[in-house]
Amino acid sequence: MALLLARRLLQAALILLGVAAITFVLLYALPADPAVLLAGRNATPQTVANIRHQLGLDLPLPVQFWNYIVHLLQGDLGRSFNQKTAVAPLILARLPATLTLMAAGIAIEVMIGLTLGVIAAVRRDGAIDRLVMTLSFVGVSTPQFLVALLLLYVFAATLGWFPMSGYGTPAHLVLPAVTLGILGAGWYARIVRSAMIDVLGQDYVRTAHAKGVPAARVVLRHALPNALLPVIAMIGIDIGQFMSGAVVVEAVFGWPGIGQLAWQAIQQVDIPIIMGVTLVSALAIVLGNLLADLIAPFIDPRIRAG
Amino acid sequence: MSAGSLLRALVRRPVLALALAIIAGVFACALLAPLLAPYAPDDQIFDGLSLDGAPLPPSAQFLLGTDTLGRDLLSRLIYGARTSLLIGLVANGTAVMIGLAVGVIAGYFSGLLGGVLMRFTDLMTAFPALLLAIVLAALLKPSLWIVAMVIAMVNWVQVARIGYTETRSLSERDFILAERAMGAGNLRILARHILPHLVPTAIVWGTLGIATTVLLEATLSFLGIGVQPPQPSWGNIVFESQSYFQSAPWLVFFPGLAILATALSFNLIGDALRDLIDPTQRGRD
Amino acid sequence: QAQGGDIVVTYKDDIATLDPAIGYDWQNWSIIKSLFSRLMDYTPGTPDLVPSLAESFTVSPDGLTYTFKLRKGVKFSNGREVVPADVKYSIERAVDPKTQGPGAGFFGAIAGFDDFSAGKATGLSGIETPDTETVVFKLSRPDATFLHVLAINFASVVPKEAVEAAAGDFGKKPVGSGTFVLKDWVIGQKLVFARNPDYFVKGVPHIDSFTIEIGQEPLVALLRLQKGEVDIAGDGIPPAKFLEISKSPDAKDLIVDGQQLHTGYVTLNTKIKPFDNVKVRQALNMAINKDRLVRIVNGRATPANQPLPPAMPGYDTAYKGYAYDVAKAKALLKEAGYADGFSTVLYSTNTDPQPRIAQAIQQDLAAVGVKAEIKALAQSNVIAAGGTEGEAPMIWSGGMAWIADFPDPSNFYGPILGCAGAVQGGWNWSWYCNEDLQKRAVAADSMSDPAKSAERIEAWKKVFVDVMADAPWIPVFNERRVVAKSKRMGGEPNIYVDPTRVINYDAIFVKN
Amino acid sequence: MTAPVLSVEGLSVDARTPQGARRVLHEVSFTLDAGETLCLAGESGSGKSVTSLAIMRLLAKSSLRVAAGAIKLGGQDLLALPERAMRRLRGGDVAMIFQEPMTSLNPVMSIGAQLTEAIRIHQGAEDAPARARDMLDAVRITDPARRLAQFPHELSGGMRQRVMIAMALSCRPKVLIADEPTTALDVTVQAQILTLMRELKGEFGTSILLITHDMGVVAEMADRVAILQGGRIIEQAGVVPLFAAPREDYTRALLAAVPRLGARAGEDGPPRVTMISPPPPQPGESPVLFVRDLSVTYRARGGWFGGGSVLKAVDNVSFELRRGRTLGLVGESGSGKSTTGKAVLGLIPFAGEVAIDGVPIAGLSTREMRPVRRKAQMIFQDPYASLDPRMSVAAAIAEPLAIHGIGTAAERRELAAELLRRVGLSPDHASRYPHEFSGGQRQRICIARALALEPRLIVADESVAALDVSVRARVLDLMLELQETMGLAYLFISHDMAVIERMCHDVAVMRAGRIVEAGSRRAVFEAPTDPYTRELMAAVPVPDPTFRPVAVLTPG
Ligand SMILES: Nc1ncnc2c1ncn2[C@@H]1O[C@H](COP(=O)(O)OP(=O)(O)OP(=O)(O)O)[C@@H](O)[C@H]1O
Ligand SMILES: Nc1ncnc2c1ncn2[C@@H]1O[C@H](COP(=O)(O)OP(=O)(O)OP(=O)(O)O)[C@@H](O)[C@H]1O
Ligand SMILES: [Mg+2]
Ligand SMILES: [Mg+2]
Ligand code: NI
Repeated sequence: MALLLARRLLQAALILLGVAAITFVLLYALPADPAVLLAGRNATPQTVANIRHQLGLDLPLPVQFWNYIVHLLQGDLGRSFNQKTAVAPLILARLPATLTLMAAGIAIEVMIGLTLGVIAAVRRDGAIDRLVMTLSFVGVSTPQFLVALLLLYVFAATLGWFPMSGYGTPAHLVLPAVTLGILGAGWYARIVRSAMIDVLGQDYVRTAHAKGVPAARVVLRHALPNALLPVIAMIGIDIGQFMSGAVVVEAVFGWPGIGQLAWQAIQQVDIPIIMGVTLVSALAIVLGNLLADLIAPFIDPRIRAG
Repeated sequence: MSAGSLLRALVRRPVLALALAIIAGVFACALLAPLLAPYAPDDQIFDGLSLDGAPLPPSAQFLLGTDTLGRDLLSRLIYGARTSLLIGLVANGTAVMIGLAVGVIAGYFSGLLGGVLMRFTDLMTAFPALLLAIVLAALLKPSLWIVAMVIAMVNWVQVARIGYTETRSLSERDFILAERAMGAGNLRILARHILPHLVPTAIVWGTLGIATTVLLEATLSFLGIGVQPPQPSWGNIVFESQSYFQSAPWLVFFPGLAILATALSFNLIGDALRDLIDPTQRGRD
Repeated sequence: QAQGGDIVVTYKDDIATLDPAIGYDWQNWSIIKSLFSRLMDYTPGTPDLVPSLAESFTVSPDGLTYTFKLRKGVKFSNGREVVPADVKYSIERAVDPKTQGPGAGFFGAIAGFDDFSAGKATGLSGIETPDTETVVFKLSRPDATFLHVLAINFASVVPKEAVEAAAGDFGKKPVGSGTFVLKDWVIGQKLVFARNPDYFVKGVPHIDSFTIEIGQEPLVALLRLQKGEVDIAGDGIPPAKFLEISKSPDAKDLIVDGQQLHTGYVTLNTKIKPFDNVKVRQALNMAINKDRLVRIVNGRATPANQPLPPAMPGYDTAYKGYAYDVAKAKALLKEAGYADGFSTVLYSTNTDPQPRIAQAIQQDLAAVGVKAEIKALAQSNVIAAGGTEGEAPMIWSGGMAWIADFPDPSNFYGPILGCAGAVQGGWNWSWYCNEDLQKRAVAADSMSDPAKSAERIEAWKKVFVDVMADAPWIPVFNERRVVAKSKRMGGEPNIYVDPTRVINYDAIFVKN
Repeated sequence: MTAPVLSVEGLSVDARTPQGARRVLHEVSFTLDAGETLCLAGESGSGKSVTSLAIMRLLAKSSLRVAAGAIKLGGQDLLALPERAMRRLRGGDVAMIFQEPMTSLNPVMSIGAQLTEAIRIHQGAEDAPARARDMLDAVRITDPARRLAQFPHELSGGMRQRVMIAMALSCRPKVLIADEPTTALDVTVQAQILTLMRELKGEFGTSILLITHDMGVVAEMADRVAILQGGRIIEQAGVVPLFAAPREDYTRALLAAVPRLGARAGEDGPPRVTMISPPPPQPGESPVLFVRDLSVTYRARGGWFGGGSVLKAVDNVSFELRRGRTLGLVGESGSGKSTTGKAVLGLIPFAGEVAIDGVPIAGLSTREMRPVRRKAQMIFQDPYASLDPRMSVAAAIAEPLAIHGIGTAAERRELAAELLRRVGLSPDHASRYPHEFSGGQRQRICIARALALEPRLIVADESVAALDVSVRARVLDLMLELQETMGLAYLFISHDMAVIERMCHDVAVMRAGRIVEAGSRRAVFEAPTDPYTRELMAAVPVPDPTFRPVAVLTPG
């Protein structure tokens, strides 16, 4: 187990390194020159050159990357070109907001998705199943920004049930979390349903029935834990989806998370911030996968042994 | 399963029939846009704006209203179907092709080559997709084809994973072993015995993926890095008008509905296809 | 005017930095103005210079020596008194290459500038502090705009010890002697500013505090403003909401509409065919229907015919520019050998309404046979394209357009129309360089004698009219700035759209 | 005689298909008396499982429906009971054991949890854990206290089936239904489980409805037998009379087809099925297959950086095989039979020496292997899985020819038709697809394919295991015929001793990757020297009810 963990950690580190390398190459191929942007409109070429030198932008790319990695290993994500301050605190300050949003969104999607998925599987091919599956497709087919705008318009602007924008109270959290949750709930409902259908057809479920176990208990105690495995394996992918969704949702609801930060940084070609956010997202995804690997043994003793 | 019985099976479910009708409609719009559209899509009609520059709500003259430049929304949506479908087909086709190629090669040659490919796929999975799309789109000055390629670059990963798993399980099947026992080379096994089995997967992902693609194009446009104006795509129509969702709701509602309906229809059809041609459901009896 | 009140201001984007030597966007511009004080400042709502931290000043007859007497007893918010050395330190800091400040260039006239910025000296030899209340500036050439330069943000006075204590993070921990003090900064969420009780002018500012909330979509901000949750929507009124608000019954209370020192224009790259041909440039100037463009921005602008905005000294009211005339434009194109038009590319930023305006321009160009492909890119990419030789044939400047740093016509020439700006990474996106005009511009800027002020303005007026003869730009319109404020906010429009600082936090007040 | 505990009267079941209802059970009637074991026997698809599931009312609701009939348990009609009441009966009065012990236990619940659950539900007992332990004791599982905390994957197949039995008997049901309880197990384990069931029946006084397709098991276990064919009970009788004098032709055919261990005692080699005389052994001829010190190690897959454990699946195996002869490879599951088969054809990496028709194959590239491949073919266990479902039969048979570039397309088609005829199928079938054939027909197609290149050696890995007994006999005869006419050499892999006895000239017994005993079939079967071989032979059920072994119980 410990060995497995160590190996997975090493893998995670290598993946992060790869992500860093790709982002780095991509970003430095950008047409916009951050030094020009920083120097402003009245700058002399001399100033631009000075700035470029100080940012290390005049060094060969591999050297820049090496420096970047060395600093990264010391927990230093560099300094924002635009905000002239260290990137790490900027991201850290915004991370709680994104994590809160993500936690709430995941809670919503899992709650809705799990419940609907289980119900649909149990009532397979019935009217309820059709309804749930169609709804789940509507969920995954609706553009997130449309959901966001719609919720904003109806529940905040018109009905005034929730604040339109901002951060702090649970009421602020509802609309953005629901926006994020709806998409995921659709996916989860489908995954849970197909996993459940699979499990419900297994021999051990029949065994449980043959023992006279009440139907509800068969579903919840015997089938569900087995169906959770594929759901848990989704965590990593799910976090990736969230990170992407966050860019849109945080923008609409003025949620002070790293999605918003990333979007601003992209507009301003603030490379260190883009790199930082990408890395943090990748880290989240990798950690999510790691988490999935760590949770799985608790649910499935077969993996525990391995 | 013949195409005819497939079609019959699809049509038996009313929701699916509706989905098929919608897709057919969208394709018709795309193909016959010049015939169907009442106006040119980028004609900024002088009467299309109110005197103080506001877009016009739906009326007899402009069935779905006009946009903020006085263009006919219906015409733009009809032409937009072209762009969105084109991106859907091209981007997704490319994604499926790349994904299958990577997945199949990695799954079949499970040694170093496969390992490297799968690690690369892992890496791409860890990459926040939208961020990657945004950076790529910013990097390569957006055009329809670039947007399609960017989406393909982002979407192939999932297909690769599926292709990988399927190839792995196929490679363990006895008939592949039998082929090898007969002396068949890798190329022959790949081309004649693995790829044909992945056709259903490719079809299913081909349809399911179009939905994702249309959505992603819309999202890229929403973030302002999609198809370039004045060429209409559903995504950039919504994008151009998103802030008007209160003052001119039709500008957001109709294209939004088009995206939703199309994505939903493709999803439903892809899902039904999966049920119908899933190889695990076939044969045996 | 009432005193007191806590108000809320919203912005979409983060406040980048509050370091006066670095901050250079229209968001932090007005905040920095209020956090710090400078030797010179403007009467609120006007382009009129007045001494501020300086009690008085004198200019030598040759225009090369400026002597300032500091106000006594002015304190930084850390409690220390402001001394002449702080002024010298602050300006040297703004010029110091290590600071990476974008404003260094403004101080180019101060003696020793070249040595310092090239790293050959450790300070500006042209700034002297002979005693505890005097600062003397020695210039290497006469500079008629020098007093304006001392009023821009980069000349803000900062305490050295606070800069050093912040260890590179002064932008997040600013200490100044302005009207307000930064009380709290929750990254990504809000900044709270409280009045500086020790500010050297009694009764200024009027409000007790203002809170800037970040990450607010302009649209949402506006909805909140209508509900009274927000007092000033910092990003203005998005086009989508403009008509609704301006037609609503309380529009009068919610909207302030003011002139700003701004022109929206299309650059025609004189180094790219066929824009190297002046006839083509003139033809395109006639091809654009500016009235329709104004309508697209819901009438929030007035058509422009020259680079300078009407509120800027030097604006030529007599000049009529190129009138909209499709036939004449076509004729000119034919003369230039483009009877069948040509294809080109029009760049624009990708935030509403800029792509729309670009499309409207595109349609007008199509009417004279010019097929322009639009590239709507992130602002930074457009700027990069503009500053690369031979890259962008046409750029619609909306969203990045020139807003004057200070109200003087010279500010509209050098970087954007002068030869100095026509370089790699420069802002002269027309790559236009007329040596003759360049000489006249330098000459005009050397007339630093206040008595010659009128003559100097006349000289500038002619320069801009002559620029238009070469037609490197299509001036499109002068946008008015429309600010949305809550009903309780009082004050004239010109303190919400102050020509030198956008929102003048020192002057706004809450009605009782 | 007392009233029957369970009686099934006129039970008909319909399957829902896209083409409408299809009857799969036709008025099945039988009774089960107290303390009796009734065997329901019949070939695959005859309706055995459907009958048992109908009794438990566990038919898949979406596809199967009881059309008519009554099922009475102690006078109560189960079909009329509300679901709630039925649930109380399930596991309480009627209990069931399923075929697959590997998948019938919930992998994420501990043995204890699954056992006590049944006890709690039906008896609400506080002492459930103690009773669970007693039950494990009763089914002869060692160290029951520890087992309760273990999970299914930590137990062997035999132990799992014991747990299933414990679970089924924990509430002392009146009726125990066992659907093929030992089919998935090795013969030695099967013998233990059957013995256990017999003993427990006495101990718990349960009536057993035993479902099986193995007439050996029937003979060993049944008091009475009901023969099912195509959803109908065609014959019902006491076990002794049925075996002695079957009334129906079908029953007779079924019994005749069962290979009996010892049937060929005293004879060398397989029976002759053609007039052709075996080719005389040529002294100088090199063996078709020569294997020396063959070892295969598997490496459990572990992440990026290798690692993982190493398993020696085949360990220093040596043998040789000559023209026209058959070498049988027997042994329990996991002993390395299939691995050996694959290794000798160079399908997996191996260490040691292998020569096919005199050509050493170690280290040959795919290209260099090609000529060798023409001489050696393989037939797999599952005839369905070894045919590409997307290839027509003709294409499948012509595939090896196409691979080796032999003949034109037309010639290949012709040859395929010829081969089909040869294995007893009509050439008209050529354009059909594998799923349109029965299991036996598919296996013939596989054989035809293997013959296409006129090989000298065929490795047959459990080639008849998946087939019903009657079909199996026909396929085996076909293989013998081909051997005699073509001089083929077979490496015949099977765990079924009776089949091995019928087919082979020589036998090698494998255990844990090693050959523990080898020699002529006659020597090994009639005078086994290795204790494991002896155990293997003793465990084979004898299809003769008058000869019931007195099993020596070996605790699991
Ligand atoms: N769920 C089902 N839906 C439709 N048909 C079914 C279903 N289950 C079984 N059948 C059909 O009912 C018939 C009897 O099947 P059953 O499973 O009872 O056979 P069996 O005698 O148990 O065979 P085996 O020895 O292979 O287990 C077969 O023709 C089978 O195809
Ligand atoms: N691909 C593989 N990777 C790792 N281990 C394997 C692999 N294939 C087989 N094994 C292991 O090798 C051993 C021998 O397996 P093999 O399949 O040869 O047994 P067998 O005698 O054919 O058994 P059965 O009668 O069940 O078919 C077993 O322990 C098995 O688990
Ligand atoms: Mg069965
Ligand atoms: Mg095997
Ligand atoms: Ni360093």
